[in-house]
Amino acid sequence: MTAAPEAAPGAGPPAAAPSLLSINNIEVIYDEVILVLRGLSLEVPKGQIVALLGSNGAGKSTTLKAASGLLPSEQGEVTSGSISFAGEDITKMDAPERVKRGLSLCMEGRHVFPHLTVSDNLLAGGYTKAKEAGETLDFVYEFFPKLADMRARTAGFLSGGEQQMLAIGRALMSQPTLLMLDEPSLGLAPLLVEEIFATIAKLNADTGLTVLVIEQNARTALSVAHHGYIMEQGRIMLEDEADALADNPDVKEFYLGVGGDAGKRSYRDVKHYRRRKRWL
Amino acid sequence: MPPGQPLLRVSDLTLKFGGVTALADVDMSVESGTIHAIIGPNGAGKSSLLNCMSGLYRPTSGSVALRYVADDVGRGRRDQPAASPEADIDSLDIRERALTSLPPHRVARLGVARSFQNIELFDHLTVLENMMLGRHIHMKQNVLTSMLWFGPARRQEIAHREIVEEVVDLLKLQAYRQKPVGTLAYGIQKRVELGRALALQPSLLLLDEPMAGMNAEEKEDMARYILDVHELAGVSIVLIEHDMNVVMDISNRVTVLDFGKVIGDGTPQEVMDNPRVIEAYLGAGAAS
Amino acid sequence: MSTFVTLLVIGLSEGAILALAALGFVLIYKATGVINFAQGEFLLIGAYSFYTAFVVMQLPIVLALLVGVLVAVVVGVVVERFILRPMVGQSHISIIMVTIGLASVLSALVQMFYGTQPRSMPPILPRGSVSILGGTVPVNRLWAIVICAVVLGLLTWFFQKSRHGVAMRAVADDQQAAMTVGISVRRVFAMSWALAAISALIAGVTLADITTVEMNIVNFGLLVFPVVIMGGLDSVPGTIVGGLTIGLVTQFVSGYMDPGLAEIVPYLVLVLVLLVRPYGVFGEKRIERV
Amino acid sequence: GGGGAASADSDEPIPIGVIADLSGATGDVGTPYNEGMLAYVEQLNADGGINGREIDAMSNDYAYEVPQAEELYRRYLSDEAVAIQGWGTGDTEALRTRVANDELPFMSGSFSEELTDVEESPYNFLVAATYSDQMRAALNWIAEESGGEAGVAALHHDSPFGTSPVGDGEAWIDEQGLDIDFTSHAMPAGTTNFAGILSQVDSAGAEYIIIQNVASPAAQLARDLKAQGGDQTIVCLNWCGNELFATGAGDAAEGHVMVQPIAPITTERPGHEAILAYADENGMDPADIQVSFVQGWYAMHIMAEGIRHTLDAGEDLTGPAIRESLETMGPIDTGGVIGEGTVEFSADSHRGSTTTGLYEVKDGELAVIEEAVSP
Amino acid sequence: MAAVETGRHHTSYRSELRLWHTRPQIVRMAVLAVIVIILPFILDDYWLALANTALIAAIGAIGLNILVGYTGQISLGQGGFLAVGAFTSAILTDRLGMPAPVSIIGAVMLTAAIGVIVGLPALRLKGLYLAIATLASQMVILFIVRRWEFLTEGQGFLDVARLEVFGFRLDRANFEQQWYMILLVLAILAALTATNLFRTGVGRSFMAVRDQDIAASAMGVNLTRAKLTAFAVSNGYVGLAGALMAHYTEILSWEKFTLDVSILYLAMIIVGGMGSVAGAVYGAVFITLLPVLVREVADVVGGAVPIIRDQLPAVEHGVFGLTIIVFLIFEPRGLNRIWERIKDWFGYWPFRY
Ligand SMILES: Nc1ncnc2c1ncn2[C@@H]1O[C@H](COP(=O)(O)OP(=O)(O)OP(=O)(O)O)[C@@H](O)[C@H]1O
Ligand SMILES: Nc1ncnc2c1ncn2[C@@H]1O[C@H](COP(=O)(O)OP(=O)(O)OP(=O)(O)O)[C@@H](O)[C@H]1O
Ligand SMILES: [Mg+2]
Ligand SMILES: [Mg+2]
Repeated sequence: MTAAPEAAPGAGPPAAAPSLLSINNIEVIYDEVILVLRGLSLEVPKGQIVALLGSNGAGKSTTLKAASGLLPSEQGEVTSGSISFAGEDITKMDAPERVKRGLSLCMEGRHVFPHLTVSDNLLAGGYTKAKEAGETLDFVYEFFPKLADMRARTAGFLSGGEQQMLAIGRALMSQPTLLMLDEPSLGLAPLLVEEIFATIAKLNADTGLTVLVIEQNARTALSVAHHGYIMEQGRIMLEDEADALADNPDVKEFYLGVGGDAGKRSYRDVKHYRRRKRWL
Repeated sequence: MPPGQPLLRVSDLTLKFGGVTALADVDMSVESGTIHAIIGPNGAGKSSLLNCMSGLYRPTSGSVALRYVADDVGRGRRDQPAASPEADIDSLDIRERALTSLPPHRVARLGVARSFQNIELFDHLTVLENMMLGRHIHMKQNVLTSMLWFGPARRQEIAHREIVEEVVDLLKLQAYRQKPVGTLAYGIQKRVELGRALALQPSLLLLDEPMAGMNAEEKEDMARYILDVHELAGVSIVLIEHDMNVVMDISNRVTVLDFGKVIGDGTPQEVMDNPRVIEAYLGAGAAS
Repeated sequence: MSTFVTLLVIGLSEGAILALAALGFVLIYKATGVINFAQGEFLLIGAYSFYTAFVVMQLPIVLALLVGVLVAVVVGVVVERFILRPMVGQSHISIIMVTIGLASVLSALVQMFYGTQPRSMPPILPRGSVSILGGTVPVNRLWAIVICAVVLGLLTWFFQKSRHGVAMRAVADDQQAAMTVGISVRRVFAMSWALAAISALIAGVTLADITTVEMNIVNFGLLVFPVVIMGGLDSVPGTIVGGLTIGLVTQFVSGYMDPGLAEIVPYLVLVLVLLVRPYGVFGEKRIERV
Repeated sequence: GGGGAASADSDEPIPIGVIADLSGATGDVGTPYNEGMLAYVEQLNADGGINGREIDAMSNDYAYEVPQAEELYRRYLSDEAVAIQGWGTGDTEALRTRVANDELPFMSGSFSEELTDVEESPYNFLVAATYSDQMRAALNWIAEESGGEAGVAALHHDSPFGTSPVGDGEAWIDEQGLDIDFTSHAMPAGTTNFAGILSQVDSAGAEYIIIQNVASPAAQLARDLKAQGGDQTIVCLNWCGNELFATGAGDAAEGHVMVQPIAPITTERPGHEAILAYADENGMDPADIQVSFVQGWYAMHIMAEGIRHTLDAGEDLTGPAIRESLETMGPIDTGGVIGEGTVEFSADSHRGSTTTGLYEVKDGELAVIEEAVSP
Repeated sequence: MAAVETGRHHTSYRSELRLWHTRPQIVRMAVLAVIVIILPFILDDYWLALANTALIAAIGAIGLNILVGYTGQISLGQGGFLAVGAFTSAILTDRLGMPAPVSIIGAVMLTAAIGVIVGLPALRLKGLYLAIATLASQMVILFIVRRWEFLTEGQGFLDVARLEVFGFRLDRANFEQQWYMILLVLAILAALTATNLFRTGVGRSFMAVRDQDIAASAMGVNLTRAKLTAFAVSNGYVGLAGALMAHYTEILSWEKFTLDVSILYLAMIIVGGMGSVAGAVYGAVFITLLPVLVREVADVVGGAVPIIRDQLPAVEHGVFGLTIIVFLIFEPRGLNRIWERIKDWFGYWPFRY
């Protein structure tokens, strides 16, 4: 295992782990007018898995883009507040620099390189760590044997789920200390969702890799996370240990939804749209 | 087509892309009046199957055949739901057509409409214009009268606009009518895509992961819309979905694909209990 | 036979220069997705900047080449930074048009400073003719083939083998994703424009040495399009084959059929190719799945 | 009339529109031609103009693009030009019906025989031997030089200018019963080599290449011819038969022949003195004076003489009046520069001259072979 | 998309589908109508000639915009198509003695047909491949025009007789005025018919092909038919423009239809606004007047900066290129968008948003 060599091996999250990523009261504006994040603060302690939940358009992806330096490529800007990573202020740093420091983002909606083969996708992922790329590659293939089988195939032709695996594998290629995943389960089969979250938990447990994950699938996310944040309309509304959040009645009502375990209502029983206003 | 009749037959369907076999000897059939779910792991070939049904992919071998009531096709038939339960089957002129040899627009003309896994709307057009495109097969396309506008062209626009407005009402899209769809939120776009397919007044609706990327609330809404469409318009639906809760709740029948092969077929409960399906797709957790 | 040999060598040399010019185009296209209609003007700028250094400023040839490279890099990088970067994400047609606008501006600049009169330059490549298999062949044509082959080889190696090559292709596919894996999109863009400008410089200077330094070089640049389309837009070997094919076909048609027809023959060949293979001979089908 | 420029007793400058090619396909010769015209005007104005009135030559570049020429023409029309100096064959022909409608005398660098028809082009004037006459002279010379039998390939610019003398040349061979094997090819524009066309010439067995094109491509062709070891003799007509060809082709130009109705400055005719004096005053090197410059100078001279004649006759300066002057004023002296030395028009012929000179490139200079040949 | 003016409610689809709804819109149209009608009486021939050139260009640009802006099929073949229209109409009137209106209709139809032929490969080609294929068509058509002696009877150019419509022959003195009226009517018709086209199913199917062709076909749009129709309709307008050019300029040679012309027209729709009929018109006017403007400026500042006057064609060329670049970078949706912004600004005045 070569990812995150400096992380404490095998250690569970210490009680008061130092923050690896901390976002302090940031505001983000798109196109100079659209205010999306309104004073958002967030801590990702070293070695933990943190889940970020929230409804569509709450600004989850924007938060990760701010942390990874992608905002400028979308006419977005952090207008106030600061972001620091491993004690260093990275608010103004450009994206590739952040990757070099060990901050890696796996974007929403896959974003594989469609015309590159699977292995070239992975090699591109190891761009910043070219010397060790070979080793890391083996590691990724071990984690995702399916990718190893498809290494010569063109990524654009893969199915959605296959592409998602590739995207995660690619993110690992830069040997991150913090891996940020934006909706990794989007469009994935249940088995795969389980698999992916198991992988995340395993990576975390084995190597101490710190993970920040956005999920719609709140139940699964909270099941592996140590800590959770819930955001609405550009602000954090609620924050707690993952288990506590999962038991919170509001969270149950609005994020865990109907159907599924414990004899909930069926989708057929939902008779009205817009049952409620936003949860605020 | 009255409910309970065979509507779509997929036989021995094989689809290859170079060395990749996306579908291998798939057999399945869809009955009219049902919501038929297709599930399976990623890359199992679900979208490919749907693409074969709508004529976008040409299969390597095998066929997809659609049965339809001759009168239904090619005419605005908003007064009579496609599946009028009372109709006597024998009095209907029922025909069968192989879809696999048809280009997509011909398939659409037979009353098959669809949505896409990654929203494929006409980004620069408004919601209304997108939906009016759903009416395309029912409209006469005459360049000269269109250029004149006054007369047949305008009458036709107004007539079809009325039908579209019904769909707008059904899907609660009133507020977005004149907005270019590219600027709308993801969830709304998904709904517009459903609406566009509905405007076509299909007898068969193919939905590719209509709820992907939605939160719990939106999923519930979307499930409700799909059920309404199914009940009110009497459309038969083929649905690809990964959320087993949704599948269990709203579908009548489920086909499971894995590596391009059918590994399970039956009622939702039967499929849930099928060990092959559990192993390949659901995982032990979901089975409990 | 003798005519054949002459035409063959001349066709090959034209084809090699064309391939080199086209490779610059392909480089830009592959990395940035930009369709550069100003590639012909890059040849022009290359030829004139070398001319200025070599003839007007009387620098020694090596220094003059360096000046040429410097100008090429600056032009390439400036164009990328100020004209194409703001265009990221725009439609095909917009990008095509912005480079057409750029082409107008570049050729207008050259025209303003140098006028349209052809300028002669002291020969760089050896002159004279040799006889090969009974055909009289200008020696500078042979040299042109050698030079272009070497440069083409170097560029091909760079693109296929070096890690920057993979980075370029990654950027071409998805810029945001490339950023997330730590590739500096700006650096890759600047690099591909600079490389394209340098390959255009070499092509332009070679061409100018064989003919004269004149505005006409732009017309030669127009042939880049049939070449790259035939080659499939993003295939390096395809571009080389396309260049040689167009060079040879044009030469043979003008030698054995109608010299006037030779002007449009590249386009006829192109249409034929596209009828059979809509993505060019070496091009892969664009991925379109739903 | 009142004080308008056209009135006979006005003292305002006389506006003449000049449509020039400085940057287009024929800019290599178009530029000195334009300079020659403007130099003449400058000289004339410095010498007190025409009866005290200056000429206002409005010169604009049209880059050899017909639509641009039309635009310029409209502008000159609205600026009340009394005459136009045009340039290319394409635009001269494109404008001829307008010119006739608007009754504006029009001279140009184009010596296309099409334009000599007074019925069709009542306001066009050709100051020197037509391209067709030049072609005829070239063919006559070739027939003589080769001792009767010869193969000739006519290579021409791919435009009305280029094709203009080709058909007439063919007809001339038939008419005169010359034993010449004649083929013709358009020279592709923007090509980087003429290897193809030269091998066509070779396989047609031609020993002579007549070029109706401007100097730069002709020079390129001469160089290619040399590099490929061809031994044909090139015969350049008017627009490539000049110093530019000789310098552009370098030693590849040696021995090639030119048919040129305008006497180059090296021939030291009396008519060259005024030009040399102007050059001297303006610090120009006489060696830089090209034959196209001389041609521009005298084209303007002829127009000015027509105007002078009109004013001398006390008439208003209108198009029809200038036309009539040119048709009736008798021979205009060019100091031996054009053709036999004079240019003369009449009501039924606007062909000012039919004679040309023959020159050969020797040591980079134009050496006379024969003077005042008439086909 | 302009923000929808507030306070506008419709009680029927019919009223909603009207082109001009509000008072300001109607007033604007009326003012424009008055200006356009008095123009020929206040402009001199030089400016009228420019106006006429612009009107012809507007018709051609509307046509091109149908193909490029609305249907998303890039075409570099405009020059060649104009040539087809021009030569067809000229030959039909001059050699076959057809009345001008008939020959113009003939030209429209033939150009449309040629469009379909060129469009055929377009069915399989995308993006740049198509652009270069149309570049090839431009080269080939121009080659034919240049070399086919039948067209110009070996002269290299073709004289076209003075326009005569239903026995009415244009006279020399009022040549520009009379043409202005004819062209104005035709340009308005062209703009109206094109606008109508995009209010109906046919036009919508074109836009659907542009935005998402796979989805369009799944909605029942016959891609082959839609693309070919777009080529035909677009070329119909271009053919009309070409024919008018022939009769207006009264002389034709291939030199008027080069690749530069294709680029000029593309510039018109870029500068005016892609996918907008009004934009095509604005663009045509702007690009036609641009060189004139440059010249006027050169006259004024030429004394101070002589290179501008001495190198005018180069300067014009450069300014043309710069205009394209500036528009694409700063307002990719062209003059039409700028105009909409101005309208919105006044519409909402005194509120800023
Ligand atoms: N590039 C952009 N330009 C303008 N607005 C944007 C941009 N990206 C996002 N937004 C807006 O910012 C808000 C938050 O978007 P974001 O993608 O961060 O939400 P999200 O929480 O990730 O939602 P989802 O669950 O749908 O992914 C949305 O209203 C969206 O419309
Ligand atoms: N256009 C195509 N070209 C090449 N291969 C393709 C194409 N479309 C699909 N495939 C291949 O076919 C297989 C099945 O893909 P498909 O998209 O049908 O899967 P899916 O079941 O819809 O998966 P998901 O749930 O991830 O969407 C995949 O391996 C994919 O790579
Ligand atoms: Mg998101
Ligand atoms: Mg799928």
